[in-house]
Amino acid sequence: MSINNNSEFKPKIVAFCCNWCSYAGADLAGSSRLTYPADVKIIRVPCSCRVNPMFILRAFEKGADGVILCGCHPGDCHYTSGNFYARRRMTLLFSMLDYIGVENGRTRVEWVSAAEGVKFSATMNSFVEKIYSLGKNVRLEDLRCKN
Amino acid sequence: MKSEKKQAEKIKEISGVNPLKCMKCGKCSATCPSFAEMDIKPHQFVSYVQNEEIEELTKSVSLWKCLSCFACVERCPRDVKPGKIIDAVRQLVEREKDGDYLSPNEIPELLDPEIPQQLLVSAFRRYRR
Amino acid sequence: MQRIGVFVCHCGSNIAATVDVKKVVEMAMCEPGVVHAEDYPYMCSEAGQAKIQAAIKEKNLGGVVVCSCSPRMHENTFRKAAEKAGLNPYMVEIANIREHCSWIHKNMEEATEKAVILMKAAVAKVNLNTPLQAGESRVTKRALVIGGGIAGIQTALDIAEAGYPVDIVEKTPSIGGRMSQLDKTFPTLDCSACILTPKMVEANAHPNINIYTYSEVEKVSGFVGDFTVDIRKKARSVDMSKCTGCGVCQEKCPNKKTPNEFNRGLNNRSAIYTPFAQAIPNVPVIDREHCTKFLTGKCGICAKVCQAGAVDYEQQDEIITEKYGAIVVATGFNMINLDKYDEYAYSQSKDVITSLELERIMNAAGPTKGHLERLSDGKAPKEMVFIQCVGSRCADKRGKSYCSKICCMYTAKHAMLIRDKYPDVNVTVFYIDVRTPGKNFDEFYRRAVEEYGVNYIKGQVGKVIPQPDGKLLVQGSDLLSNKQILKEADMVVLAAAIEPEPGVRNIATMLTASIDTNDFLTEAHAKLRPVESPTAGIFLSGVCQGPKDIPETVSQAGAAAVKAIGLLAKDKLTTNPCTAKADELMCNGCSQCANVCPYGAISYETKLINDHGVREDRRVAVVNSALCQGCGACTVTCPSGAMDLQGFSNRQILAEVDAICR
Amino acid sequence: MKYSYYPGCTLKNKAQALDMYARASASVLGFELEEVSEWQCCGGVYPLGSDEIATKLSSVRVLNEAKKKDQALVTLCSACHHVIKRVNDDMKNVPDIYQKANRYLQLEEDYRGETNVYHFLEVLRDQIGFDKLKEKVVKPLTGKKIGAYYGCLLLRPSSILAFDNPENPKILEDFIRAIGAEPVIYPYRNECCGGYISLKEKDMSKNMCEKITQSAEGFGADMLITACPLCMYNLNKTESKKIPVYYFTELLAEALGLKED
Repeated sequence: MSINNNSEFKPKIVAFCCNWCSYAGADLAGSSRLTYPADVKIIRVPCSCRVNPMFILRAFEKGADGVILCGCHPGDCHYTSGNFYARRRMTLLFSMLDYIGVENGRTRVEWVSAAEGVKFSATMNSFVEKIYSLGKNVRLEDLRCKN
Repeated sequence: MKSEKKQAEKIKEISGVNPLKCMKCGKCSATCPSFAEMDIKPHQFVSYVQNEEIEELTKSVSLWKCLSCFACVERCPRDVKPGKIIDAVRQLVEREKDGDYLSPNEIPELLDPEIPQQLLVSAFRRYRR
Repeated sequence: MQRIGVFVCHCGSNIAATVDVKKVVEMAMCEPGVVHAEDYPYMCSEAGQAKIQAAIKEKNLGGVVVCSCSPRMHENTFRKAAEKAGLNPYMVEIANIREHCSWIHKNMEEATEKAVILMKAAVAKVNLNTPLQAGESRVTKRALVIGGGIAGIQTALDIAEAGYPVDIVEKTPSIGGRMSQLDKTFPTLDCSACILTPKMVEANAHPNINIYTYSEVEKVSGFVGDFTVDIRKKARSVDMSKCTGCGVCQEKCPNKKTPNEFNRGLNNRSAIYTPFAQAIPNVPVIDREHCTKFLTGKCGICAKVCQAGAVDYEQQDEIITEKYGAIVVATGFNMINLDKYDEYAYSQSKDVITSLELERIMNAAGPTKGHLERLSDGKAPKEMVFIQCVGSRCADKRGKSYCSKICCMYTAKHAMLIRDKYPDVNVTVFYIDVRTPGKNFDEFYRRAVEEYGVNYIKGQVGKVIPQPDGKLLVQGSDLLSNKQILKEADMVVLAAAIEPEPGVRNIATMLTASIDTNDFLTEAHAKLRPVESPTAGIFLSGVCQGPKDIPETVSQAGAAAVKAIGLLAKDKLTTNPCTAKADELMCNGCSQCANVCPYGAISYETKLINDHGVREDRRVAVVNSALCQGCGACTVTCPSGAMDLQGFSNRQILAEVDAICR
Repeated sequence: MKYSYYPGCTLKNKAQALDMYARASASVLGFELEEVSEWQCCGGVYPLGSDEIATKLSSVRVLNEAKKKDQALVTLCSACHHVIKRVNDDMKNVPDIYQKANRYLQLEEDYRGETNVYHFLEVLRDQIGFDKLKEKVVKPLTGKKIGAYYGCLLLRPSSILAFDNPENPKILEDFIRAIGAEPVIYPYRNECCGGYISLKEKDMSKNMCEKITQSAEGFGADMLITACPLCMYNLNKTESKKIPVYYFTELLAEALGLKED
């Protein structure tokens, strides 16, 4: 039963991408036909600094198995410094999540520029692979949300 | 070869110097009052450690010519502190067996009536483990 | 709940080949709020847009989701279409099922499933969309240029030529800046005054340019398109409308003991003075700190000798308040103070000088009338040593971390000029690296070596040792021969690092323009927006942004002008409606949002708040939507959750998260 | 005002003049130097290695003695000053060193660099004031042209010693003016005399001191003053030397009228 379940494991992965670099990088991955698993769903935000830790907690609560945040490379932020804020906030959040049992591998911050379609796809592939190896996340999931 | 790598690491650790900070301007050698007496010059010490060529450094007479006057430390624009590297290599040598540069037996003939105690104390600290 | 329409695009076969569009339509109809769903081969075509518009009208749609290509491609197209049909354009959301789905997945079932989820997320978001109105703000068609050096002059001229009025504010008594202090310019060796003076005259004569010299910016308020600036016109003590510039007052002034700033203090000037002969305006100022009349009340000679009756001891500072649409910062640079570099004996020997002092010595109008001589004894030097990188490229606390960029070239220039004019003088240059990127620059440096015989030695100098006989002993490294050399010199010239004019920090604060750790103004984007400050409406010209030579400064000055003109050419500015907004009831006025805002868009007001019947004055955050660029940094920082971003609100993003994880 | 005072080995022996005149001058200037009990030699050179702990302990003991009395610690010999000030900085700012040193020493309360370390000259400048000193001068050394010899130990590294501008110091020059003489500024005043090298490489330090004394004489100095017994020894070894070298405390005592001759 459990083996069977595992083979059918389809992770839910949320990717927050900043509008100016990473979302465009994802577009480039698309127009370059660079594949990555369909488990990844992208949410567009204006800047990585728009991502409230609350969004990530909510994703895990609703059953996400991994959350990745992509922004412009340090120094390249469209808003000059947003990704620095994001980096600091996520460092804190991820260590807190790790502490309560959501392994570090389930969360990630990556810098992907608008020109890095290859990197976007490679990043997503490696992230999804990691999530598969970690299996289903049950730590924060709110069972009442299950339907 | 491998031990030279280890020695280089040890030198960096003892001295607290990161040779990668050097921009190779030569100000240390330009400022060194013992330059003429040295076979390997202060700026070269930085490069030797960076290239992990420690064997030659340990044989260098420069170790015993450096005054630790900190002129190179003070004036280095990159905060590399070459004098500390020379001192670290000196310590590396002295910590080995027979590494001392001064033996108590040679003291009597070096003495003169005016010598301040400070000189003997300092020399012992510098030249011997 | 909105009445939502979902439109699924085939994009020919780009989407339809991997995504079952019919299935997406079918699933859309099951979503709460969706009252209409259809698919079409090319949604972006005229016919496709017509379908959306028709549905909006017929089904009275309140929200639209288009499942198609990336919003970076056609979001605007669909927004405009919706607007034409009477729907607020910000009620349209795009589900990117091409770049993020059909193009990267091969399995139809998998791709369709993902497309459905993306559609659901977009529907969930649009359900919470609110109509947004792009704001408008007016543009005052006048520009302010702070700084009257070559950067400021060029920017002002370019803006004025485009037909807009420009004011230049210069803190010294004349425009001209550092360039006016230079003798010759590289790489062509033309005289600096010969090429600068015509520009100064042109700026002065231009009907669209108004120059405030001996003036400083005192206060700045407002925002892009609508700045209000107070300018302090310091009392000149000379009536500009009466003065004829005859110069008699300066000649007769008995107090000639003030260090001459223009000549870097190498000689003295009178208390009433114009900084240099070609000064613009050619009207002297009285330096009240050094004037006998102002210090003791006795004297008054300048007023007596002035035939025009222009000298006015009673003149007061004047504050001018003016409105501007755009502000260009062109505050320039200074040389660093060499107090911490006394190993080069700068403060101990008069014959150790900086390069800028050498410029003045070489200049015919300088303290030595252009004769190269030692300042200690007036003798002609035979050996000159140049030391590069004094205070540049330093990791320690004494100097600057950056390369000052201009020193390699001006040193080659100095060396060449000296060897040309005084062939019996030997010139030695101690260098770490010679950096000459620039058109004809390396050729220029090579000429100094190959044709003029300048001796370049790779290695830094450790100490300059003054000798009792007045000579200087230069103790330096020659790294290529691995020697320590002692060179006797008559003069030593230090290529001191340059740093932003110290007043720039104050100006940046007034403008809420960001500066870096070296006090250079920060660009909006290092590569793509190099002449704009992140603060809208503020532009950067010249060395205030980073070290530059004259050609680069002039190009950047022109670029800054174009950006300013682009702004001034608009009658109104439409503002991005996706801006932050504070909930006054929740805000506790803690200022954390203002601290993270890169644009200075958040301020605080004390407002009468009606909190569920309790009426009280509270300090609350107010976002200036003309300045806010919508990054959202403040929304996450806000501890009380009062700050939200319109168009990307917390609830909208959470709805997307929920839809994806469902 | 009472200070803890660390004389160091040489001042008890070859450099008694430096010590004696300092104590006498201090009492006239209104402060007292209270010798730390049972002090040990500082070692003469600061152990640079980051892993050197034991060689720093004698300095920590002295510093801790001053701390227990709640006094600042005054030193006179340049070498002692250099070593103790730097060790104090380590005890304040280098965790590895202060942790290990405290573990060795097992003091009642950990020592964490609380003591302020002053050179005698710093006391004159910052606590007494050269203006005040000038007022107390009864026999000004008018007409004497004096070259200050700093050497290396007092000034460098400036980031830690924070004694004066390392390339253009003026504390000794101000001192010279305060006792009524005229300072002579010459470029070698902050160059090394050779230090301990004179034990084995006598020619090296001779050459260096030759440059120093010649430069000072060239710029018109009648005499040199120093704060360091080793500098004094080395400067006196030069062959061509005509210029006399004094401890600065000797001239201070003379100006204050404490020297009988």
